[in-house]
Amino acid sequence: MMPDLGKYAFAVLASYGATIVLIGALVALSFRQRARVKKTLDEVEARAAAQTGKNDG
Amino acid sequence: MELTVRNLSVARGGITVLEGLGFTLAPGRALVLRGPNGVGKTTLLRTLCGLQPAVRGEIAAPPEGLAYASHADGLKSMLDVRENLAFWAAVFGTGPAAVARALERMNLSTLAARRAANLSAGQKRRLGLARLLVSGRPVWVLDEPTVSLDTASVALFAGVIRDHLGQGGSALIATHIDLGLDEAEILDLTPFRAATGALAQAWGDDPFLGDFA
Amino acid sequence: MELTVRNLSVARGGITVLEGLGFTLAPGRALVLRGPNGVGKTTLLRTLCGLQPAVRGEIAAPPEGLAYASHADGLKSMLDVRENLAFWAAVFGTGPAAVARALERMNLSTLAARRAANLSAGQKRRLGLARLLVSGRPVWVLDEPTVSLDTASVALFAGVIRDHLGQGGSALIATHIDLGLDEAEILDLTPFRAATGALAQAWGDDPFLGDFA
Amino acid sequence: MIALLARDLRLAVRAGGGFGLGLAFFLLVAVLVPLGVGPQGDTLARIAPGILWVGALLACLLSLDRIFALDFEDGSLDLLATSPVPMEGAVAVKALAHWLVTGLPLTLAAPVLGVLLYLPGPGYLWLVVSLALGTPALSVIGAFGAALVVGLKRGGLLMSLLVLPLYVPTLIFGAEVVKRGAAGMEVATPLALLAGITAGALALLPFAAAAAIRVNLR
Amino acid sequence: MIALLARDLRLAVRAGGGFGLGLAFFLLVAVLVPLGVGPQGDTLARIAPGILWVGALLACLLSLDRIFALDFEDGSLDLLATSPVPMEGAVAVKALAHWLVTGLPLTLAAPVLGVLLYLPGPGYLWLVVSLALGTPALSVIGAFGAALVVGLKRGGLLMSLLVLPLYVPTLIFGAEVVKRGAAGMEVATPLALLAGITAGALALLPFAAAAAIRVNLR
Amino acid sequence: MSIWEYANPKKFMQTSAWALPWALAATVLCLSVGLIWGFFFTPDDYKQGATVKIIYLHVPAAMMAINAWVMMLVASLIWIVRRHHVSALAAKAAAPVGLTFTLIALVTGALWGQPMWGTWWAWDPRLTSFLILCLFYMGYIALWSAVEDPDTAADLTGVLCIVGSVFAVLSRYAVNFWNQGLHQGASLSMDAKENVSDVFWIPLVICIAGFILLFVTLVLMRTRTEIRARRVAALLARERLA
Ligand code: HEM
Ligand SMILES: Nc1ncnc2c1ncn2[C@@H]1O[C@H](COP(=O)(O)OP(=O)(O)OP(=O)(O)O)[C@@H](O)[C@H]1O
Ligand SMILES: Nc1ncnc2c1ncn2[C@@H]1O[C@H](COP(=O)(O)OP(=O)(O)OP(=O)(O)O)[C@@H](O)[C@H]1O
Ligand SMILES: [Mg+2]
Ligand SMILES: [Mg+2]
Repeated sequence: MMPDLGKYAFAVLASYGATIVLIGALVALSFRQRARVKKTLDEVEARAAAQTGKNDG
Repeated sequence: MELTVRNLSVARGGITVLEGLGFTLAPGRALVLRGPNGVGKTTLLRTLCGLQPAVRGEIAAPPEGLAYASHADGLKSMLDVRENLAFWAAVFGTGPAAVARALERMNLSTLAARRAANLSAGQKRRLGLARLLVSGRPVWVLDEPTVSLDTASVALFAGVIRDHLGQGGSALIATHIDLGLDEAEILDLTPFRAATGALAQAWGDDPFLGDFA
Repeated sequence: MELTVRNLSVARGGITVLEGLGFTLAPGRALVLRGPNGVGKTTLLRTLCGLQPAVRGEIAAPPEGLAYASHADGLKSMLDVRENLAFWAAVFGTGPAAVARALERMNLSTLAARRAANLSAGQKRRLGLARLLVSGRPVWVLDEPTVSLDTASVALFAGVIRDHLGQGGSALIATHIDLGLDEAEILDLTPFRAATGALAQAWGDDPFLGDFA
Repeated sequence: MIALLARDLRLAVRAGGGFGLGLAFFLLVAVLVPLGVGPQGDTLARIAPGILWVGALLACLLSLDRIFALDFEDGSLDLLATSPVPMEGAVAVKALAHWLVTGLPLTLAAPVLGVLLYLPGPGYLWLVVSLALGTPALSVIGAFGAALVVGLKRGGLLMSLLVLPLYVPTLIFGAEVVKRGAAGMEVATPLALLAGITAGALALLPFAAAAAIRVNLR
Repeated sequence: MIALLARDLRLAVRAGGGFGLGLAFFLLVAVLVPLGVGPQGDTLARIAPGILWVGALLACLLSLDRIFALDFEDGSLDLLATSPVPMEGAVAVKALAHWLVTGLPLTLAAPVLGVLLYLPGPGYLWLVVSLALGTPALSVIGAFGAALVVGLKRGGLLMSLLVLPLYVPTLIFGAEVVKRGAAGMEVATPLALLAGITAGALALLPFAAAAAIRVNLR
Repeated sequence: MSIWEYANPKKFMQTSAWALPWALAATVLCLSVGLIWGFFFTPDDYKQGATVKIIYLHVPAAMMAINAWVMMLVASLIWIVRRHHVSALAAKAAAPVGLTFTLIALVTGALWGQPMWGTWWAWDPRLTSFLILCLFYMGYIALWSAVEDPDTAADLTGVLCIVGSVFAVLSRYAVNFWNQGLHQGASLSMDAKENVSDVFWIPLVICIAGFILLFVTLVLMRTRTEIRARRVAALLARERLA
């Protein structure tokens, strides 16, 4: 299955590895930010809803 | 020469702090703005001077007619008193005669050759206010002008304002202290607070509010 | 715990501005310093706090007993209100409980998470004064503490001083404004002006004056 | 505007040195590099044009740092913005004042430092010419960077980061002129390009800088 | 004192990057020098140790600029002087914070920049070692320089001028370590001298700096 | 109905919520097909040997690094001219993605250069201009994070993006002038296939499509996060005032 990369194995594998690490880091960062912001937004929205509910009633 | 404001809303940090404000300041008149700390006086004055955009409403001001005195004095500590004033006189195109007159009027003549760094807090403030006299502009917009002034200097400055009004100028003054300007009208900003007004409207400008998720 | 000053002369820029000054500030007492702009109040307070040397005379102060509040507030605009205060609490070794109490007392609780950069002038000053409460020091040395405060905040702060006095603290206050602290003694600095006193003596300290050449 | 120029020059001279300091920094770079690199004459001669240009650039950068920040902090920038002077003019004047205080002395002193780095003979003329043509661009670009970060505390380092990539074309063409001049080759092309950059920067960047300042004052 | 350290680090991180920026400047120097000097590998390899050290030094210098000045301007330095923290301790802590924000990242990033300048193989280890030993001295010396000019407007350039001569021994020994290391020679002597300078600076300069600050506050 | 409607946060959130899963699926599909094909099922080049497999990462990343900047430029112009908030936030969201692509191009290029040119790094014009691009990205991101007020930050970074673009083009010519390079010329232009034979060409195109989709997906997602963050700020501010 694994292709024979010959003497260039390091260069090729390192390239793929580095790319995966970099993109993986970016994706992980993006998802983490997304989760965090979404969580605070939900909290704040809930509070805001409670607030307006109180004002109405 | 009139400063007219209609239905004005002003914001700081992206948040509307005052809304629905309207008043007219005619030549020869003074208007004192009152309101507790943080109500938005500084924000309002900066908006009037064109330093930041209004959220809504109209400002009709004489072009190049406003002279602004902020919390900070804009002094260069390395220049002496006369040089500081002469710079602004040159910028506003009034001559050296105006400088001498302003020094005289603000009781700074004896300090003329002193570096601004070596003035006391009240002396600095007097120098900052002297700039208004060399600006040659009709509408003075003053943000707490009498901070750190002693009683004599407050009275002196009230006299300066009175003279300015007498010459057809006008003044808009945000202050917590009584200046002794009995002829001035007083406008309390508390009723124009955005939060106490129609809340919904105050937030209508922010595209990130309203219902979405 | 007493602050005693005897025959003190203080100088700014190498020139003696006040001389022959003496007073005692006992625990539980407040002393208000008065005097026109430039008389030397700031210079005197800085000297008392050990920031500059006295020209002559004695200062007997409780070691590490003075808390100084200067014209500037020493706020970091990038930190929020609580962080600013918590830093000083850590420096003075009082805990987080003191921070919460000070925020409460100076009516800053709602602003606790706001960055100092986004405070109005009066709110900044309130935060600057809250530092005194977390310093845990008995003698407060205040240089025009009520600058840019509105009337409600001035009253609030007068209450804070009164409580401090009630707990055996004391306060030395340079101000041009009436704080409404009726129990405070008042010391007018005008008579101690160096130039109006014995001129010759005032200059006696400068080794380049006196008769030589 | 003349008043503004006069004030800025006066402040530069008063505030502890002014003229001298940009120069002194340039001198120090020219001294430190041989100390770091070692005293071999041929290596130094080879890198002299580049190092001199990099040194000039860093000297400019360091002194640009607070071209607007000081005025912002003490409130003069607010007052200037409400004065009859247009902000574009104020930016241009401040850049000019900066050039007079930094770029011009650097240009005049460069030949002396060339000696320290064993710059080959014919290079001197072109060193002076290229600096005279290039340093105005450095001042204007730097003024733009300073305008972007005015109002940010500790903006100095951020400004360096923003400005240095903008300096790249000027640096390359400037150093190329000197290198070619020192080698006795033809210098017209890089010189023309250098002049072009300077002219373009002078014509356009004051507007961008004024816009940035207005935004920052809000 | 821990509070002071925490505050300074927090401010450095908040005020737009902090950590990143000293590093970014170092990177820029490493990029600009080849752009000025030209792309020839052998020349670059020869000057790499010197340039890397000069770059680290300048990156330190730029960020040191306002280590005390900001605290002076907003009045915190006055307040700190009347607080129970001894000024010597405050100076040491501020220098430490500066090193953590600047010197340490520089040290860690230096090998990458070595690649850009074709630093020869064995040099990398000694580059990291010499920077790790030398940058604390740069921070402390810089803190002393900053203390001398606190209170002067536009003190930044004056400080550079005062500090750079003090940096010279550190620079010479640091660059020498890397040069010898890269050439495969013995490095013990310059390394010992470098360590000696750092130890001496750490022991003595906080006192001098604290004295300078007290004088400047008067 | 004009396209500007999508610049309204609410409309954008709705549309992007619908589009995001599709974009994500397409990205995963293209990238996995292209990369697996490229890595496992292409022969070695007669000259470059196995290193030719790096092309499937290097070329798409390099292209997208430049395209991301172009997108940021367009978004900044839209913000400055028409003041659509989403546009500014999209530019902000794209910058870290562009920086990542730039880093990938640099790292894979360096790893490729070691066997091909015998050096990790050469001061070749194309490489150098990429390094400068990397600096622009870093400065842009640093400026965004240094300014607190979001509209101010959008304005300043917008101005920086425009001025920076002009200087990036200038730098490109400058470095070309300064040094003739080692790097290949464009072989993937209109008259393609001259240098790259079909076996490499098809997976490469799929990979390029995959990187484009990856960019779109990430930018959509990150823009959504930025919009939410703005909403949090606005709601918190209202809470505090009320
Ligand atoms: C750090 C080093 C490198 C950088 C920054 C870099 C950058 C670039 C850039 C910007 C492109 C253009 C992509 C486009 O078409 O828009 C490109 C394409 C390419 N690079 Fe590199 N490169 C580097 C090293 C290398 C090396 C060492 C090789 C192989 C010997 C290489 C081979 C290629 C090839 C074959 C292309 C495709 C050319 C084309 O069809 O346009 N690169 N690279
Ligand atoms: N980024 C921000 N987010 C939320 N509120 C803010 C922000 N920046 C400023 N504010 C608030 O805006 C209000 C207006 O401030 P402004 O400086 O105009 O008040 P002021 O009336 O001049 O007060 P003072 O009398 O104390 O000078 C203040 O309550 C302030 O806390
Ligand atoms: N270098 C100097 N040479 C001469 N006089 C100086 C010098 N520096 C300051 N002074 C003067 O010293 C005096 C004392 O200043 P100080 O700041 O102590 O006054 P203050 O009482 O606090 O005034 P304010 O109420 O305005 O704050 C002032 O009159 C000031 O002008
Ligand atoms: Mg105000
Ligand atoms: Mg005073």
